Amino acid sequence: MDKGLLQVVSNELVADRVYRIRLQGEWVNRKIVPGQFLHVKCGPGIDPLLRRPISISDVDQTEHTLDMIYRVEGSGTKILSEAIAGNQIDLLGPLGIGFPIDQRQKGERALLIGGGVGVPPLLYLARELAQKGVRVTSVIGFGEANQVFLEEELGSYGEVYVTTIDGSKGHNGLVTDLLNEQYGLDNNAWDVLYACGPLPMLRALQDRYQATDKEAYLSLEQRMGCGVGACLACVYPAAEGSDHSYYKTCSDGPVFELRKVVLG
Amino acid sequence: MDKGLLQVVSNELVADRVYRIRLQGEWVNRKIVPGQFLHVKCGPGIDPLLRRPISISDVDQTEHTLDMIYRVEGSGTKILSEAIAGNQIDLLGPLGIGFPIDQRQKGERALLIGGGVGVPPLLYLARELAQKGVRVTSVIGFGEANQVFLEEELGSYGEVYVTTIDGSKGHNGLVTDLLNEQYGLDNNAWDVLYACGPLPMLRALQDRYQATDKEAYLSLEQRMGCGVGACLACVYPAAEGSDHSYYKTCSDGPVFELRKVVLG
Amino acid sequence: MTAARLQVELAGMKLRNPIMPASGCFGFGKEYAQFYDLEKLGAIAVKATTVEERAGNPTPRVAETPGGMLNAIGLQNPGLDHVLEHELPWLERFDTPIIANIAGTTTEDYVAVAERISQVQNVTALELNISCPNVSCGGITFGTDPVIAADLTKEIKKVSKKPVFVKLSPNVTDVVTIAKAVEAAGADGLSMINTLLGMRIDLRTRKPILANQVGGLSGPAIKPVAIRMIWQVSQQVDIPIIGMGGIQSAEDVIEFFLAGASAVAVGTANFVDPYACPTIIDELEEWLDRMGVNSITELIGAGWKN
Amino acid sequence: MTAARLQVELAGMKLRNPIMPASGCFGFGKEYAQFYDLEKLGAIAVKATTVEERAGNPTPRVAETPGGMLNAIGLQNPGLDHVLEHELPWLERFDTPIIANIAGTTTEDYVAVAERISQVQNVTALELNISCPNVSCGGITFGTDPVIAADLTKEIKKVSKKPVFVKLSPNVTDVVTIAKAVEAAGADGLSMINTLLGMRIDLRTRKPILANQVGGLSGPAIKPVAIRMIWQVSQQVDIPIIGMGGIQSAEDVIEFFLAGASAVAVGTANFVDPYACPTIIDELEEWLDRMGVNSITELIGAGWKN
Ligand SMILES: Cc1cc2nc3c(=O)[nH]c(=O)nc-3n(C[C@H](O)[C@H](O)[C@H](O)COP(=O)(O)OP(=O)(O)OC[C@H]3O[C@@H](n4cnc5c(N)ncnc54)[C@H](O)[C@@H]3O)c2cc1C
Ligand SMILES: Cc1cc2nc3c(=O)[nH]c(=O)nc-3n(C[C@H](O)[C@H](O)[C@H](O)COP(=O)(O)OP(=O)(O)OC[C@H]3O[C@@H](n4cnc5c(N)ncnc54)[C@H](O)[C@@H]3O)c2cc1C
Ligand SMILES: Cc1cc2nc3c(=O)[nH]c(=O)nc-3n(C[C@H](O)[C@H](O)[C@H](O)COP(=O)(O)O)c2cc1C
Ligand SMILES: Cc1cc2nc3c(=O)[nH]c(=O)nc-3n(C[C@H](O)[C@H](O)[C@H](O)COP(=O)(O)O)c2cc1C
Ligand code: FES
Ligand code: FES
Repeated sequence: MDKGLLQVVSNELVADRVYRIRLQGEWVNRKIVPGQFLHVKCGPGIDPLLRRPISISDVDQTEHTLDMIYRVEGSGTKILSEAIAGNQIDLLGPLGIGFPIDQRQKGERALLIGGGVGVPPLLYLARELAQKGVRVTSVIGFGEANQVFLEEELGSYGEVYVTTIDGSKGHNGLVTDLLNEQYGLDNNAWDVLYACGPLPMLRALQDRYQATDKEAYLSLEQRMGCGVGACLACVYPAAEGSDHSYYKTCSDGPVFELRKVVLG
Repeated sequence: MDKGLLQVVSNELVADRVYRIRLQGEWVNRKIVPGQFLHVKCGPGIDPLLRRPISISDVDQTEHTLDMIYRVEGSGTKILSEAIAGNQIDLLGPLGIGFPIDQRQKGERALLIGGGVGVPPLLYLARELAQKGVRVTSVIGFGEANQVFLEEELGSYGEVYVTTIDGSKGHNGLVTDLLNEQYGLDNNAWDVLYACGPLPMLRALQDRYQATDKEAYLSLEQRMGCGVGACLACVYPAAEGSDHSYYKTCSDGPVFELRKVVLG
Repeated sequence: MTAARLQVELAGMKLRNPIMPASGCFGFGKEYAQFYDLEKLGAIAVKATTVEERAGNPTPRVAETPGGMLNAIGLQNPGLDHVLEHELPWLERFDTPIIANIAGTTTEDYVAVAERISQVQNVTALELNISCPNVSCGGITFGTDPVIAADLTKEIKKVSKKPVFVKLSPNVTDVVTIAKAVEAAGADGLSMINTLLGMRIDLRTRKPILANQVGGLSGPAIKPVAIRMIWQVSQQVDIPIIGMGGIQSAEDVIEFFLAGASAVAVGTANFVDPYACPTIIDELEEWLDRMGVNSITELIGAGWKN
Repeated sequence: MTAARLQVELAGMKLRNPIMPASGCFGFGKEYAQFYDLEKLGAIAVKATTVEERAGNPTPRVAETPGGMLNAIGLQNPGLDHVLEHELPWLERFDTPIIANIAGTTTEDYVAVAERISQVQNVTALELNISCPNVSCGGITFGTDPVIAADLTKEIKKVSKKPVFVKLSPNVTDVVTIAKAVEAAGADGLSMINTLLGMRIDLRTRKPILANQVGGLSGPAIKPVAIRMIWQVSQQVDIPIIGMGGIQSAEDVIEFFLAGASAVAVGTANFVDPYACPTIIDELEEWLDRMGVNSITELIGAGWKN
């Protein structure tokens, strides 16, 4: 983990208000775990003042590039979307604890679930899993057709199911609507689950698998200050019986074992 | 006077920390009087928040360009110095009352005195005077040789005397050291005086000519808020006997008749 | 139709929209009338007027700070007579309500200005600037003591022919107590906030940049303080609030409404962009569309109401 | 040689340089130790410690504002025992003075923490965070009433083995009176300023962004308020001041010194740049060179000491 200055290679619109930015530099030449994030200074000066947490969505160690895919929400991401090739981006990372994949065995079946701008980190995850011989299935949900992205890329690592809330593309509904036998996505269909997306989606997953013994990991979001564990801005209460009373999203997470945290 | 968005044509270092920026646009197609200034938003956002007053140093109505020459002092001018060709600059102007030249007659002799970044507006002034057939002599003073600029350009409209405080170029000393018979620059050598420069220089000129009947004009600086006469940030006390109690540098000036203002 | 959704009514004043330039940031309107038609505005809060002409403070009078600015103009104004004879009559050409900001150093000063200025036809309300030092109380400002603030309000209410808004200072421990005190004393509304006291020191001269040393901090930097105070006060009083402090955009205006403001004033932003007020008015319409809001009055205090 | 010019001594503490991270913005040091050697720092003000562990406020706990940020962490900390057993001992590996920030809701709370924490070897001073609500006085904060602030200071001084800095709240009408009261009560120094109370409202949810509704404003936006208060207080007290509020650069540090600070703390800037403190320390040397200053102590209060 360190501060770095990376050069913008490209920064393109990939879906409604969603951009993929590719950054390049020697800095990339370090161990990066899927699910880790960067704390990005979106522009110089004091407005915006704070860094913005954005997941690493892909890494190419030979080209020394990494990608982030982000949706324009407010001032920070707006300014980031205006960066052009050749600009330098000031970032801090890789931060946090990513998706645990070291224990994965060849032939295991992983279910990746993503919602909206929770989908990006799943791409790098899918690739790393595939490399280990893990069989990857992805279920990714969006609001409507024009918001869909990464469908094709995830497709190169396994089957991909797309849902949209308005049904304008893929299956009509929420990602959780597909987690059953009809789609061959019931509990028996996978060995481990990795999810990243909006809080209601993660809550639904937690409710569904809480009482099961399935291995499952959720990547959480929280407003951050420091991004490195010092300010206590980003906590989630720890579940009963944990050795902690709380967890810091930035340094204990953003990825947590599904039963570990209380999703208020 | 209005807000405008002009495009940067060039922005070049012309002396130590001093840049000449050339801006282009239809907006330039309006009456601009030498000595008027622009209120420049040096960068987007809230830091710097306020506009910066910078004199118009030259105008080319056929090319629709105008020049400003500015020294990097603090955050605003620093950011301005980083503008590159093609960028847009947000400005307000032309503001204020410039140097009065309407009454000038062919053959009259004008003495232009400038110090440091007070020199820029004299270029456009010299050109307009020369066009009217007025004979222009310029005396421009700087700290040291590497700070000198516009010597050559002013030279195309008449004689130019350069002074530097450390004597590294031109005459050793202050511009006021030259205003005597030795240099043919005594009271009888000119009909009207126009000056722009640091306050001590303007004070020295005021002291020297206050009691004379020479026609003389000083261009003043003051920290500004609005730049248009509304906030009363930029006042100078009016001299005794004036019909005003104070003058606003931005809208009653920045050019004042030498006897009109009290230079605190 | 679309015009009506921006209409607000406060303390009996009907405004075509809730946006007005803030006192001291718009002179008496002449300068900005060069840029746009002042009838676009909901109202205009004009520069503080005192009984006698005031020369104000020495210069420099402004300094920049991160996301804000300091000013120490020192209430420079041409005095009551001149304002009555020249400034307010000039503004008659616009069908735009005028809010007359008044200041003084004794209660008598304030009363004298209030009595006469409140009789002017186009003056729709008074705004009592109580951030001024009260000479009879040893120079502490009228605005920092609830009793003194209430007493002044009472005296002004006795003579004023128009609604009186008391403009609160944020430089206090407990703004709610002061707000309640002036409400009890008869204030028809509140304006908040005035500037925070601040300072900048020049590294070269090693002295404060402002000749007056301290000055009033305004601009985006102070917005969260303004929102907090309006939020706190609006829940405790029944009189309307004109909100101000760092407003630069229609989004900011909505934030002030959600906190509890019924109208807003735009100060420093005029210096950054002379078209700030009309631009905000236009963008406000678009925002209400986007939010599906029929009348901006629905947003007043919506942040804390139920 | 060059090191010596940054040395300061305040309330008996000798610091190799006057830069320390501000309390609450640096945890107990572990996280930033991953970036640089903490011996580079003049001191470290660690997170507020209370007698018992505190869970703090619900999230969101931070929100951004123009040039600043709001926080409402709510004094989350592992409690005195844990701090004594784990956090402070871990910091012993660095030869860097620790300033222990202490908080509570009753005088007894504060006293209990002060007594034990002041005995720790690497704790060089206490910093009394008096912005906390005083439960026995109906929840008004210890820091807004000079008498309550002074009483607390006295009790702490009775038990503390180390110098006591009282950290003043800026949310008061008259910070000088409070400063003088705590000085008279025996404070060895002052820290100022803590955060300004502010709020932001989310336009989509129409609710305050912070779960706690209000939060403390920090960052560059508040710098002019900090400078003004330090300027005012430093001329009225004889105890040293640790200045803070929006410091981002060596220039800012010099501005705080000119206003009257004898050391400074850097808070929010650590979040923007984890190297903020060491960078400022390096740049400070360059600035002193440029200004021809041999010892930074020459600059303390130079803005008002003719
Ligand atoms: C670990 C992590 C990974 C993330 N990865 C991605 C990603 O890959 N792609 C993507 O599009 N978004 C991602 N987000 C969300 C992203 O951080 C926010 O959308 C972004 O911070 C919004 O900044 P803004 O200035 O555009 O919006 P503003 O609303 O102006 O931001 C104001 C403040 O709120 C914070 N904030 C606002 N929304 C969020 C949020 N959802 N989560 C955390 N802080 C927020 C901002 O960081 C900033 O401090 C991630 C968030 C976290 C915590
Ligand atoms: C009418 C007028 C014409 C000017 N013309 C020129 C010119 O042609 N070339 C040139 O180099 N400079 C000129 N100046 C000075 C120029 O305005 C300042 O150098 C500039 O504002 C500094 O801004 P900054 O952000 O770099 O410095 P900072 O010190 O960071 O500025 C901080 C604040 O102080 C104000 N300020 C600082 N110095 C001055 C100053 N000397 N005059 C007015 N405000 C100041 C800034 O506008 C800003 O609001 C002129 C000033 C005036 C009033
Ligand atoms: C240059 C200047 C002059 C001001 N003069 C007055 C004044 O005369 N009377 C008054 O009540 N407020 C005065 N104010 C305060 C503003 O009306 C307003 O309350 C404050 O600036 C906050 O709003 P803003 O952040 O939008 O500027 C002045 C502010 C500025 C910047
Ligand atoms: C996230 C955060 C947590 C803080 N926690 C504490 C605290 O525990 N005790 C305290 O005295 N001050 C605390 N503060 C206040 C800072 O120490 C400092 O006084 C303030 O932030 C101003 O400095 P800055 O603008 O450099 O951040 C906290 C500030 C922030 C931003
Ligand atoms: S963001 Fe500071 S602890 Fe997580
Ligand atoms: S700058 Fe506002 S009146 Fe001149």
